[in-house]
Amino acid sequence: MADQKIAAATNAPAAITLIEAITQALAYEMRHDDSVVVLGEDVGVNGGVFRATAGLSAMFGTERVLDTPLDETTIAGLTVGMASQGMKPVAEAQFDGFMYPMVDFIVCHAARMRYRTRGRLSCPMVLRVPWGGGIRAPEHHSEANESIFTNVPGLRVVMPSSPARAYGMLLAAIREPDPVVFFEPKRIYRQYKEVVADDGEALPLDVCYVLRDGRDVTLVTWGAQVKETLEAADALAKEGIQAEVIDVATLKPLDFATIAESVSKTGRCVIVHEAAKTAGFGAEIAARLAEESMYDLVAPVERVTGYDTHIPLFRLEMKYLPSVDKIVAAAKRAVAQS
Amino acid sequence: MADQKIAAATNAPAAITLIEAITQALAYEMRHDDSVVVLGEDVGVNGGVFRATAGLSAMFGTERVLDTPLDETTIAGLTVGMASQGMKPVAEAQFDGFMYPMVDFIVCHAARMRYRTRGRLSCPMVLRVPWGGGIRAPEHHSEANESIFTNVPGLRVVMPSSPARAYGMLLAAIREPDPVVFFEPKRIYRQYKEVVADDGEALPLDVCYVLRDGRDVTLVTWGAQVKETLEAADALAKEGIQAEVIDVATLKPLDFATIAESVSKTGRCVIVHEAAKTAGFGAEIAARLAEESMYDLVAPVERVTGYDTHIPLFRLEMKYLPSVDKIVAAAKRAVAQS
Amino acid sequence: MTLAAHFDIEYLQYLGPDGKLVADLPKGFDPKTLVPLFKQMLFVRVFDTKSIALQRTGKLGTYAACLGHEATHIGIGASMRPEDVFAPSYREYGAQFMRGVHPREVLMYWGGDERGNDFEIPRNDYPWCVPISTQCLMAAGAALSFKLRKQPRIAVATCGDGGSSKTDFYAAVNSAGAYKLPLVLCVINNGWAISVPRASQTGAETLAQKGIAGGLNCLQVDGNDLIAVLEAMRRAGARARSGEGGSVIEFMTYRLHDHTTADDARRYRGEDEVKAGWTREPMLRLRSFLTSKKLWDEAQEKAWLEECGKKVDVEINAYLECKVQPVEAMFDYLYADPPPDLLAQRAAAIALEKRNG
Amino acid sequence: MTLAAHFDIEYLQYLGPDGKLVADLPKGFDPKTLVPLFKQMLFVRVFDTKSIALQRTGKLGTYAACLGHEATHIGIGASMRPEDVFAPSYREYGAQFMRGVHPREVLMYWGGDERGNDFEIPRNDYPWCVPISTQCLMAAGAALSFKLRKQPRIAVATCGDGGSSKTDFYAAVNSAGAYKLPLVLCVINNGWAISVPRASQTGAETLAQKGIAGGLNCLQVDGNDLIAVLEAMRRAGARARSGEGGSVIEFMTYRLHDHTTADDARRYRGEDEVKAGWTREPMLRLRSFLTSKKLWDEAQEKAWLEECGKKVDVEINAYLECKVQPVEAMFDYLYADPPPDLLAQRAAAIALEKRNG
Ligand SMILES: Cc1ncc(C[n+]2csc(CCOP(=O)(O)OP(=O)(O)O)c2C)c(N)n1
Ligand SMILES: Cc1ncc(C[n+]2csc(CCOP(=O)(O)OP(=O)(O)O)c2C)c(N)n1
Ligand SMILES: [Mg+2]
Ligand SMILES: [Mg+2]
Repeated sequence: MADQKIAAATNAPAAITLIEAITQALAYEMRHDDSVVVLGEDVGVNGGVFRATAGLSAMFGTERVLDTPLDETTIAGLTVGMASQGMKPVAEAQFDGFMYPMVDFIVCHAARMRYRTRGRLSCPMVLRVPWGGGIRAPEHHSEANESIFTNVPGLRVVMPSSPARAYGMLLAAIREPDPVVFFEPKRIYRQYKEVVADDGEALPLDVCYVLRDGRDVTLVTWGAQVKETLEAADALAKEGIQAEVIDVATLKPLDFATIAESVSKTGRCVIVHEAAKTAGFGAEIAARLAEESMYDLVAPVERVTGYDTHIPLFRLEMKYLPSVDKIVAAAKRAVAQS
Repeated sequence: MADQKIAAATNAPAAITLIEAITQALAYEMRHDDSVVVLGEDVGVNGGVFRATAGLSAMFGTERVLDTPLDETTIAGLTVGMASQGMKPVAEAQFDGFMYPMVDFIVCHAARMRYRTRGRLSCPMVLRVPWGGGIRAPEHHSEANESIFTNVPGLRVVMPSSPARAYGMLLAAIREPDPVVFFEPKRIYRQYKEVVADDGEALPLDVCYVLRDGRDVTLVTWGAQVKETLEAADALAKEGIQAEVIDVATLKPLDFATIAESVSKTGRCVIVHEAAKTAGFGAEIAARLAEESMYDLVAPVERVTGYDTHIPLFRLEMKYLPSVDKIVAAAKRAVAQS
Repeated sequence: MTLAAHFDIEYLQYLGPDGKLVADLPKGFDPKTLVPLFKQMLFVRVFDTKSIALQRTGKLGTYAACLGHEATHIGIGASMRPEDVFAPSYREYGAQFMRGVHPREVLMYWGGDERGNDFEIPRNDYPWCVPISTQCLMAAGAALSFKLRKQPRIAVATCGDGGSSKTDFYAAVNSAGAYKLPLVLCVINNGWAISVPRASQTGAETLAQKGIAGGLNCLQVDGNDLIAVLEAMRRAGARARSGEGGSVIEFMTYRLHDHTTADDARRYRGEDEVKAGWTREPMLRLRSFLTSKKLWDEAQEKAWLEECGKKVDVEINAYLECKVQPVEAMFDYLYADPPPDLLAQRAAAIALEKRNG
Repeated sequence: MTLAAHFDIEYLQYLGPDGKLVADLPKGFDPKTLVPLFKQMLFVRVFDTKSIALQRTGKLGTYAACLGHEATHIGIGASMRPEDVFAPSYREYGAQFMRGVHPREVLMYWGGDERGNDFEIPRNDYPWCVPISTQCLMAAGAALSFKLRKQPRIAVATCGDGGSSKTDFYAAVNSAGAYKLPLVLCVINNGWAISVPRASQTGAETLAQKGIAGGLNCLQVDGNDLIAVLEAMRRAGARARSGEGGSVIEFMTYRLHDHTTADDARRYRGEDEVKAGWTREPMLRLRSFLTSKKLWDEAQEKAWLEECGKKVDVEINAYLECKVQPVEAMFDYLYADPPPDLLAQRAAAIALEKRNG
């Protein structure tokens, strides 16, 4: 992906982090589409607590970059109101744990505006949510709550896990005529840099990415766990096990075909995610396998996930999260079956 | 179940509907435990829009049966506040579609009070939610949103589907030291009557109920769909297919052992639920099968669910819901495999 | 005592329940302009009566009547411009008719058909809003979009006395103040939120004063007095259009009917109260005022009511003749660009329909 | 003009920034009672300084300083009775120390250990609350439980200027009014919500006036003046205890530090403003007042600060010596009666720990 982008770039593009890619995408789209506005707590002069909107206020002014009063219901409601009247608001929930008060507007209005008016009104909005644990943050700053939205018709739910995908998918999300919940894995915001041309090229919002080919077992993951999963694949390779790694990237709608194709080859699937196991989004992928790939499976599906408890405060949090060890162990269990 | 209850009754108990069983359980527990209070919109003199709290205000007074201001955030917050100070509030969301503003308090406080204080405070509350479609109600009065809570650690999520289970499970929910989201399938509130002794006997909150034995296929469901599923089993029996029917009853924690045992016998599983398919709670059951029962399955798992769209307004809603036909067709598909 | 702040809330009323003026008419106000509005009020009442009857005979789903709210609803609708945006709750048909919503659309909505929300005329108005008061905050968002794009438009939202307890209402008040939005929040206080009386909703003496929490302009109005409604909306609209910001107006009226056709108000309120409500209702006083001004008479009313009956019947017939949507309508308005799995479900649903005949 | 309602909001201040009285002391007020409270304020400042240093050296997670808020925090804590319930946000250590919370518990919480919330002493107080202002509504629920059980207790919640925009705050105001709750809502207006200034939060002239929305008693107070804080809390407490209902008190103070140690306030506010803040801070004026009354002197301060340093060091050491919880602690406090699947996960986690040594 990144390679293609380099080719397409007009002037030498810089290597940037995932969060810088977010900023770059926001700036690009704001330059090219007047109807795009950014809103949230501290997104203005402060540039967001993670600096995702750094510089935007200076570039586009306070009428395009709006600090909101401290209320997530307000952010969600204003966003739906603006979107339904022809603007393209990109709202930020400051942290994953603060987006629950937005659920009502997302479910009852954003996801239904087109449906309930038979297309007369619509809701082209993006809700950006810094997501997940592992940064030694305080309580409520480390949640993996993507599953809340995946059962809600009318939404798109995406989670990029590389700078290039963050850039391309955020552009796509803003241009999408329907509401998108855009989760950003904050643990890998600054994990590594990648050259991402600022060429305005969007990436599709309905495909999974095969990050690594392998014939023995399919590792399916998304968000920050892509890091551990790729590391697990490396570790497995050392033991002669070739793992295919898939970044789901878009959870809703799910590109199950890519997963099914991989499993038809490997016969084994380990699903890795950070959220608690029970009814996490991994369940949906496992369910699809049980429905549509049963005859391909030679081993039971495995899920390596957060435990069914809250992510603990930071002294214990790394023990909660899926680790390379846990992924490797599950993959080996799968490969041991036949 | 009901039979046992009859035996245990001290004086001739009456046949009652599911909603009457709810009222009976509330009254029983309020009589026996002073710390139980009921709160919600219109639960007082009006007795609730479904009459679940009919008569309670007259019996226990306005200090035990509280009409709240019209705000679901308020209901949730007051409930958590009371519960954490030693009361046992039973709150009502007037309809499923109105409970989204409660998500924040349920997830951030109710589900965490014990966890975050290492047991110093806790949150013994019940949130009653009339649930589901099929009653020709207006918009937002027909939603199957149970999956929102099933990924949240610290909660219990239950849904009775008979008068006896409604009575016993509500008593258990109120006595439970941790928060319980109690979904009531409103379509079958008055479907039939059953003798339910008012003996104060609770039912466990962690078991699935096998409602019908069968060897050919396991039909797993909950809530209002128990009706269609039993009817489908009847229809299948006429064609010589013996379906086992399981009412999940408690979604969280899931009694997967009962389902697994059934599938180990039948080798086939059809999961039936009213919520949209993708990431509905059926996915978790299918996932567990893919993990733990793969070698027992002789046919792919089937899900018969609502479509991945919003439940339409009532002129079309019955076409959205799982029907006897759809269940029968799925069961036959499963049985056709071997 | 040092004062940090000080607030007065004005009460507006011109027409008493007996149809006599209790205050001088607003400057330049011409009573003749009331006649077409009074006619609209009568039209709404005919529509309401027939809709209730339709529900009672099984031809309509649950219906929320507007009996007694006519002056407030028509006054609000009359005060708006076509390019403004209206965000109603669920019973403000009078205001919606003034904006061009067809009565058949109302019936389709309550008849269980989403097409009722696809208004032919006020294309940007919000549909009926069931989650209480969320429309207030959406309207704030709409107003914010007007302000950011420098469009000379305002947003008007309505909610009930119960709705004024909802956090979304407070969020709208807060936003309107924080951003100085061209927003008019109309709290239609009809005394009841289903079975819960106004006094149980809040300890505030007036609902208008909730606007103080956001630094908004606040006004309390006799909502059964069309003249007061018009004057209050004129003032709030002028403020909003001139960049002075938002208003909260409390319209004091009374719900003469059950909450909806699914409700039985006798369970929770006395006959006396309802009887008293009928003495203050909005048509009575306006009819008597217009009659006293020789702007209206019995013959006119009779003829007009007849016409209303016919008009409403045309709408009802159009509604009743409207075929149910095909099963694929469930899928076709969810996404602009529906994903493949959804299209597969759509195809399956169509196939099932065909099979079932 | 007919008035529907009328409201005055009083402003309370006794001690000017220079330590001189600007008004007569409240009746019967004895300045001697200020000495132990001033000592507590000094203690908190020592604790705060050392905690920041601890974070800077990597021995603590993100920490929210309370620099500049000492008078408000100590005044609130001092006004409460042990059986009352306090619902803080996240920086009101002064109030919490007055109630018996141990400094080591504060450090454990910010050090990433849930045991910090298991207060040894105020067993019914709420823990720190990250989701802004939700504590206000929980406190309303607590107050409701006291009222229903006829317990002579009150609930006190604090939130910030930013927090007063949150819908949960409004819900608390509304509930307190609707049920006449024994609740005191303390809005600690320190001028900033991270980078967002007070003026951007709301169009309201004062934050105190938000209580009008619920019919509550409203008061604005100089939050850097301990005497004013005590008097405001005394009045609100008396009202709450006597069944007169809830209050909203706005305490005007200033956040002298960054929002938290994760923030850099230079990005969004000028040096001048902070400098001005230091001239109005609460210790200065109280010290000068007490000194003028011969109730305090330099020697006393020096000795006391030394003692504070030692006390805080004891707490810090206790914190640093506290071993991390075993892995099963993740599972053990989730349910009173943990389900079997969770116990299986617990066993697996313990096994993994053992394997990894
Ligand atoms: C969020 C939400 N909660 C509950 C309801 C159920 N409900 C519908 S109307 C109503 C009462 C509304 O009263 P009020 O706001 O005074 O408006 P009115 O019906 O009197 O016009 C209630 C509780 C709802 N529609 N939405
Ligand atoms: C619901 C929620 N949204 C956002 C945040 C992030 N956040 C933490 S503190 C804060 C600002 C709070 O400002 P204020 O209420 O004035 O209190 P102060 O920190 O100034 O004491 C924000 C936005 C949060 N903790 N909770
Ligand atoms: Mg009302
Ligand atoms: Mg502040």
